Amino acid sequence: MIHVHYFARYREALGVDSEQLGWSEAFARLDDLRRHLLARGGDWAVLGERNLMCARNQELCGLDEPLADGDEIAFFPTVTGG
Amino acid sequence: MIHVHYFARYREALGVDSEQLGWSEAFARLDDLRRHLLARGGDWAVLGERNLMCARNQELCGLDEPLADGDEIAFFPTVTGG
Amino acid sequence: MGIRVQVEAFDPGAELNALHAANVGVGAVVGFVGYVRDFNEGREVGGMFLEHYPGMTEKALGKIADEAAQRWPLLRLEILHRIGRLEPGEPIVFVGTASAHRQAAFDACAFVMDYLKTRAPFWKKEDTGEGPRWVEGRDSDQAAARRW
Amino acid sequence: MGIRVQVEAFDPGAELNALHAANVGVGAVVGFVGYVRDFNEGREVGGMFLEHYPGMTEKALGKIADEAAQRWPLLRLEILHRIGRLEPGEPIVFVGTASAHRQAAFDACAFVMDYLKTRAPFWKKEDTGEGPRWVEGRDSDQAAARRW
Repeated sequence: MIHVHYFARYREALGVDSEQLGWSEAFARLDDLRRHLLARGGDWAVLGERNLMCARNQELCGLDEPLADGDEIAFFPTVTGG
Repeated sequence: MIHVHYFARYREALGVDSEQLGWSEAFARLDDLRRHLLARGGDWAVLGERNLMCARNQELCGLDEPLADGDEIAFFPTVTGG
Repeated sequence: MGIRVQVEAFDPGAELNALHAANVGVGAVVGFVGYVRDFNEGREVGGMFLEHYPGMTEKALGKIADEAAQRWPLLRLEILHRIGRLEPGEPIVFVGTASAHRQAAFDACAFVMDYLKTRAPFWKKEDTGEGPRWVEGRDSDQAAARRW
Repeated sequence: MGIRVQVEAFDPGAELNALHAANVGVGAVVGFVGYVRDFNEGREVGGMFLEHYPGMTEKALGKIADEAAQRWPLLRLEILHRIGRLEPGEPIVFVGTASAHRQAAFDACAFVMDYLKTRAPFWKKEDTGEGPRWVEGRDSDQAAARRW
């Protein structure tokens, strides 16, 4: 199982704040998961943005991050706190 | 007339906080005044310190500053506020 | 070393004073306060909502604080960030540092703000005269964080 | 833009909060507080006396403030320095800056402190366990001022 969270503008664009996907060996890296979601088409195109940020198990990471069954993944636009 | 002020460690070493000297054409630059005071010998050697700071009319300046009759001059060690 | 993420308002002055806290080894205290402005990127702002990533927020701020404490000899470091609804003029964030000498306090405080702006999962949604809009990240913030 | 040189104690937190002063154009406030430490350059310090050059002090601080205001887009700048007798733990100096964005507030505050340390006519005489001594200027302060 992979837990996926969406925040801020992405959450609004997708109309979903989180979902669970069954684990698949095809999700070797975080970018594989992202491409799987992009393939849904329509609003999911936001995950193709150049400034997309992502986190694995609540730590910022790159798109080449390896995934494992049970991971918590998050996609979000550039952070703007402070 | 030249008004001369001494501060902090210099004031204590010299035992004087200010004095007035008659104006002289020999005081063309601030360093001429300083050498005149150094020539008094004894404790006045403090005015030969490498880190000596000086001000003319309440503005920091260098030893090559030109002087004029009526100026207020000050000699002091490196400042240590803040 | 304290990390607080809260809905409640806070008093920046009280936070600043608390950094000394009767520790006579502290010679320098630096406090940064970020406020909600009434104008941003060409539009009037009537208020904002601060969204965050519960759980990750505290971890991300904790990592930034740890890194600051490793880089500089700090006697105190406090990070306080509000979430939820905020009005113009309200404090959003406080970062405070205390050290024996001033350079460590200044640098660590600026470092924490630069990293917070680029690595902590907060997002601002402003109410503007033309409706709500998500604030977009600034290139200048990315550049500031690369200094360290 | 305010310059104060005073014998009286002050409240750093109140000074920090006053920098915003209901100006909703202010996005960033930075406050620096210098405190009397109980230990300096190898000796315990039981207190100190701050001597200054009346008349020149205000002018020197005014020049530093003017230069900061020319270099950075500041909405507020406050410099407050105590003179006379001070005990360990007491605030000596407060420098506060306010601007729309944080970089100007941080840089201007650090600049004012670096210039104050090297150009404002204050001298500290500490009471130590081995008697009173005048604090000597630090090379690191000269180096810090040359950054700008």
